[in-house]
Amino acid sequence: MPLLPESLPETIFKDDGTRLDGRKFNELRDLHIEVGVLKNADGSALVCHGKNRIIAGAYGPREVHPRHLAKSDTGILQISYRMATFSVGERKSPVPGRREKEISMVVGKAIEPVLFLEQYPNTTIDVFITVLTADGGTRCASVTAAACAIADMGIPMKDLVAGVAVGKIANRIILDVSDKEDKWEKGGATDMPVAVMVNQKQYSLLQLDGSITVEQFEEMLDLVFEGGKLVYEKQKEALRRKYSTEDVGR
Amino acid sequence: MPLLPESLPETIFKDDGTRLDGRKFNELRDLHIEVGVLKNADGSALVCHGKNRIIAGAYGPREVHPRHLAKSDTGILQISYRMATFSVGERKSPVPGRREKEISMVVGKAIEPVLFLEQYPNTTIDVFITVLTADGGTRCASVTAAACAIADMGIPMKDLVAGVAVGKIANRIILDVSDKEDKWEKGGATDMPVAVMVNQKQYSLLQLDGSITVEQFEEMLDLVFEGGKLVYEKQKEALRRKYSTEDVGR
Amino acid sequence: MPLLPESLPETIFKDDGTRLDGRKFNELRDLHIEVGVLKNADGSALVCHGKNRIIAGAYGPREVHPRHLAKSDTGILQISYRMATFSVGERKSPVPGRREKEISMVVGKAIEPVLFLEQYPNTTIDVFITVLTADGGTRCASVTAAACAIADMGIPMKDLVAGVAVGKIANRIILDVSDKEDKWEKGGATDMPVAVMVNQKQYSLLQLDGSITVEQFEEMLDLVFEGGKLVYEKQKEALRRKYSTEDVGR
Amino acid sequence: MDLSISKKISSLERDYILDLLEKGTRVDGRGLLEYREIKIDAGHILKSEGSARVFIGDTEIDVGVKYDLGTPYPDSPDEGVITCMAEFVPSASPMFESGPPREDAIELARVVDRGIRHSNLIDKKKLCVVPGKEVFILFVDIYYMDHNGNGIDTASLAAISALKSVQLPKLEQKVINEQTFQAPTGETYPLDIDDYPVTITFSKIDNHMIVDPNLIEELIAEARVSFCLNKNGQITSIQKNGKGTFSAEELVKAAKNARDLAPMLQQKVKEYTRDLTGM
Amino acid sequence: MDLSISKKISSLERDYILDLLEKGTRVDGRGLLEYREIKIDAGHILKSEGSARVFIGDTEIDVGVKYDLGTPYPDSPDEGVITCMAEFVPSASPMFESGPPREDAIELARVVDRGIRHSNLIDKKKLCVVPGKEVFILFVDIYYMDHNGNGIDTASLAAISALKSVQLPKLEQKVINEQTFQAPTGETYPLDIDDYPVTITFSKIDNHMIVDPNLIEELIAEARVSFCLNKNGQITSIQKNGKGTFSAEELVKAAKNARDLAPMLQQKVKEYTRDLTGM
Amino acid sequence: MDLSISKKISSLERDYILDLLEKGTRVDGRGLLEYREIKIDAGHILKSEGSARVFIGDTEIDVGVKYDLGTPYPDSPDEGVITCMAEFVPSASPMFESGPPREDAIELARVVDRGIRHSNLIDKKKLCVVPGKEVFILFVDIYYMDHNGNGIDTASLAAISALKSVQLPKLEQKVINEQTFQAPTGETYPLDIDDYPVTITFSKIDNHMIVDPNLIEELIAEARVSFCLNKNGQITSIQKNGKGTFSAEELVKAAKNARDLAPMLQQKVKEYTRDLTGM
Repeated sequence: MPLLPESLPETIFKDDGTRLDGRKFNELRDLHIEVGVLKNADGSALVCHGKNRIIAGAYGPREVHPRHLAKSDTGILQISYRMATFSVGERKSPVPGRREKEISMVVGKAIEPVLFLEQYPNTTIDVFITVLTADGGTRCASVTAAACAIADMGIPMKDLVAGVAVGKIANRIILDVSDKEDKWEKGGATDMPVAVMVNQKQYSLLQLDGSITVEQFEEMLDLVFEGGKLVYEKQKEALRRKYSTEDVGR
Repeated sequence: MPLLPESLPETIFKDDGTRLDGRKFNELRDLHIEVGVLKNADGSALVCHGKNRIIAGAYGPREVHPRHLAKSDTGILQISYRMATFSVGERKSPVPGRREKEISMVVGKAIEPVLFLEQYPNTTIDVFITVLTADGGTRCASVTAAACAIADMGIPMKDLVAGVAVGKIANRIILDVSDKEDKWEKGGATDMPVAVMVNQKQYSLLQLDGSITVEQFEEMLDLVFEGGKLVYEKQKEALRRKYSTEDVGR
Repeated sequence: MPLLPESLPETIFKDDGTRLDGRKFNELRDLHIEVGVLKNADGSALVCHGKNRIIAGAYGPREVHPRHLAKSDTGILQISYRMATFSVGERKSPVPGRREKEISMVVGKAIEPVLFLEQYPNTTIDVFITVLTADGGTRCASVTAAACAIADMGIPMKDLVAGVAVGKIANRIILDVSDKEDKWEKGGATDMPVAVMVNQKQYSLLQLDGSITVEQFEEMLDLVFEGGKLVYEKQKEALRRKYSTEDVGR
Repeated sequence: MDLSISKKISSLERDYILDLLEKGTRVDGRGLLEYREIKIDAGHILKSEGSARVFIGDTEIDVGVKYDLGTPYPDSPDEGVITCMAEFVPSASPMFESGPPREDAIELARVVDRGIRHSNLIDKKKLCVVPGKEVFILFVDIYYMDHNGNGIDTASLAAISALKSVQLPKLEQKVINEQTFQAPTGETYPLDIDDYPVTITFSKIDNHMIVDPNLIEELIAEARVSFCLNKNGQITSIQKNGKGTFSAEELVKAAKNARDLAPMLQQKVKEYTRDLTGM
Repeated sequence: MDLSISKKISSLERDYILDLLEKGTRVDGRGLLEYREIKIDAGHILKSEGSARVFIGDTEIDVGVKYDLGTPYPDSPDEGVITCMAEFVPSASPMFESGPPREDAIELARVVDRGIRHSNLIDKKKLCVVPGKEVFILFVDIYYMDHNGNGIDTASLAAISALKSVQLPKLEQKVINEQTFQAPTGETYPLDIDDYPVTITFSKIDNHMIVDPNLIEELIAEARVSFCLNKNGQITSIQKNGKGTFSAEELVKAAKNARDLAPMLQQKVKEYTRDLTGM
Repeated sequence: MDLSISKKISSLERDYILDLLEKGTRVDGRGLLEYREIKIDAGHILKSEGSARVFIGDTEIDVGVKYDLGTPYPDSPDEGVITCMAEFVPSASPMFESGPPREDAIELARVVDRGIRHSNLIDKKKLCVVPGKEVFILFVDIYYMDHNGNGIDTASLAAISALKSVQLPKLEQKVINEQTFQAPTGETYPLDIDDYPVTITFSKIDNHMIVDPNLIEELIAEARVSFCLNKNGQITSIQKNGKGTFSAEELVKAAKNARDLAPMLQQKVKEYTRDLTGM
């Protein structure tokens, strides 16, 4: 006998225009970042973004396994995104799914542009992301976590990368859509996760599902860039807390 | 709730002795062959045999992947037979099944005797067969297609190989059994697919399921050889259309 | 519709204190061992212990496949424990299960201490165990079989290894628990399989499930060592029958 | 777009392409925002409920649609399900020596899937057989047959064309030997698609944004971004890929160009007929 | 017969075998159409419903038959199902270093399966438990224990012997704690097999056709062809394998020889008793 | 404990450790039977029904408990099922370059599973939803996050702590659109665990038996043996591992030491509160 699915709230905005969790349209959920959380990893980060709880551990540059993946002209970046079985409402199978492989790829593509991989031929940088609790926007939070874990390794980077999403729910454009907000339109919501290189003003990840006009697309790009800046500040802060230097990520 | 299986016709031969589709006992279904249908492949062929629609693409002789399969004293022939998910009545799983592996092997064994593989040590000839529509006799039609795709590569061959089947349905021996004829006896039909090297008068593939006497076996071998000649003529014609030369396949 | 599970006997000990199959608390089930039962293997053994029927075939020391498993400073021991599909009540899937992998590992750990693997760098000793009929205690019988198959290869060993179990059923401590005895308490039975190096007085395998006091643990270790001696005698006898020498296994 | 599988492209070849792009043209004489010839053939897969094969230049993709019967999701008891799968046929390219790229196939299927799913293209209630009990599951299976650049736009056209050609059987329940079957009545019905969402992909080479790359252009591109647009010119999905990045300005300009190009592609789907080869 | 797994066979060894074949004899003194000693033992697998182990010379194959309960196919609601699986046990040969050959195991299972399936050996209605609801699925699982040539003929004999020894439980429905079970009544019944289809395989070495090759003969053979024959001498299945080819004349002659040899093998199955080793 | 994945440990390092053990102490000043600092945090995984993370020294293990609904086993129609799974997260160690060790993960899960299963810790009748029809299946999933020695004892503490924190939803049947669902009433209930079985593992280095090895000690140990004890000091499971062996005397002594150490560990589980980091 199947379990009854959760019911949805009737409205998604309060009378005062704020969101269910009290945020304004341009506010992030609570975001806490900590680096150096794993003893063994060369770099690591814990990202608590809303109820998302994500740990990233980074190793390298080191020898590639299996060896035939190594490239003589450049280093490679390998991202493994995995959701813990207990990270979602219904237990996830421990077998890596299609979605996990896709997000691993997407996060890798988002991070790669800020690395100088060509300086590490025949090696790999491995980032292992474990989602302990998922609450909407794990791919963005994973980008944020992976970038911090790599920065925590101490290798040079062109920029940090900030993951953040913008959405259109009930015809309003809002920053950092939560799981509840996303589900509210029963698949009708528009969601646009991006990865922003804040200093370079470049997008290394961009996806969208929903339905918008070209003009709304412009508006959403503006808002999500502001969101990227907020995430970036938290990233810098976390690295600064550990290293007490000002110019991290430049 | 399962779907109701198709019902079968009451008789399998018409009053005038011809078959359901109007053929005489020694006639092939419509057979159309075209070579050079893929831009990227080194050789390719489309075989439309009855409703079967099969594309074969051939590459090589080229480096072997994975390398440990390479042999220092000879080239190898690797056949991959795959059925598209939409090639059969009920959707086929995209995962390669036991039957696909078996037919890959069988087709390889049928083609190998006409190649001079020992002249290409450390290399492979790869033939990828994709069944887009299946209508009975795909293993024979695949032999026909693979032989043409390899011939289209322009490498020397001892002979062409023609795939064709003979059967015994309702106690009559008939050439090139169609899917409908095969199903008519509910698994009681006798089917004998072969691959014929017409000029060498040799069989490189021979299978049989059913029930026949040794004498009937002799009779079926005679009829199927005539069928092989008909297929061979179509193969030569297709290669001639592309190359306008007479002596293909010798 | 599921099959009705077998029902269990009401008592597990007879009025005279003996067990269902007539054994005393310190007796083994019938144990028959034969070595050299496979023509191709370098060493082999058949162990019929109770209704267990187990064949082990050993090869080596030989080249390692795949090569990356080879170690330049020592040989390796690879055990494969597999249950035939028809070895148990309900047909076992032919796909190797988690339990088969675990027992492979356990048997390997039980045997390794008696080998001089460091004398065979870059090589492997492979032991393939096939359970044809399983009747409780297959891991112990497999240790017995694997040790005999290796001894049959003729390589030096520090000691033989004897597999045997002791249990606590209905609060009595008994040797060599049978499948029926084990099931009698519906998972409440205590079972302790061990592997004994009889001459060295060492345990290379020890597991326990159930519930015992530290004092009972001492008592069980005593009894199971006596059982190990009985198994050891049968092993020596089997090897002697083939080789007619006295000092096998020392 | 995994460059690890790319043929080595000489820097000469690369420079030549860049030179031409600077001048606003391409190796085959096309403009930067110009497609190669597009051919659509439908209904050629006889055992499928719908099918199409689409050529854009030398690229060929075949799509077949099959159904299965299944149980609806509890929260949409009268709606069927549509699912996309993609296979890169190993004969499609000499680069697939060590096996076709799994990641690319997964991505291709997802981009096409999103295009179909988020355009509200299909009334999923048309896929209901018995409300709450039995619905059609439609499998849109994409076979990349000849790999010569721009698989995404080609697959997107092929999928929508195949869906347009779909004829589903009408079913009725029959009881035979105490067993209940779904029996086809012999009649069929189409999906009544009235939108033709298409995907336009922009490839970035240096600072040039082009559409419909041929294979070499695709291999040297740093990044690409795909927009799926419906008949109203609305964006229903976006997917960025590749190691390069885009600025906001580049993205907005690409979106506008996509809006301009979409009607041409949509027209191709509207007007196709079954006449390509007669085979 | 995948020669890639073969041990290197010296040309000396090969020439010696060919020399003998020219003279009409073989390394172990047998004639070209003569089998090695055949031993059949049945019922030795105590947890199976039927079992046999067959030795032909040094080759050993064990077969066990198990059942499961399942739903019948809609078009044969009162018939059970039989299915064959083969495993090459890795201890069976030093050639299996890098794993036993999957392809050969699949082929072995299929050849045996065909022999059983097309001979109408078993009345599948005997496998029906509740018409339209529940039938026995019989698993005939073949374990190649010692690999010394002619696995196909050995497996075929072992499968038919195991099926002959099968005792299926009579079942009745019982309701316990509101749950319905199939409960064994304690009685059993056999499959009443009244045919013993056997497989005779011919191996072609140079231009010689021999039966029952030992391992070295098997490894140097260019091709082989297996005929399965029933008690009336009718051919119920044929399977050709190997890189070599056959002429029509060779095939017809082999078929006739198979018809001559079948009664001897069938007699072995008819007369086996359980007495091989007492183990 | 697969030494193949071990970092090369210099003989200097090894000798130093042995020297200290001879003197009755260890690299970090502990006694041979002394644990590192133990910290327990519970309830941190918000989407699980129960969770805990446990640090022993630098070793970290997270456990989450989830449920699914399933059919009970026929022979225990009113009892639910508990099952353990372990993953070694690849970021947990630089030794996991070529993938975390599958065998070790399987063994870890089994040792913890045995500890839970055989201690009669949980009244499985508490996991029944509808007798004979529907029961809770509890998944105790162990994630080895930071790999610094003594995973077994840590995992065992984490599993029992997570189970202690479990709150299961009360369910009632609801019919919506003719479909029956299990609907949470909003209320929850705990498992009422009244035993805290813990695992104490002894590692043998040379002839010394120590508890709670750090990573290097673990890597040079020849063998280990784990005892799981319940609140009455009874042994409920034993597991020996490693290439080394034990004498009967060593085993009995270890068992006695385990009985002495168990109350300290059990106390840790009894007294934990949620206050570790506030995150």
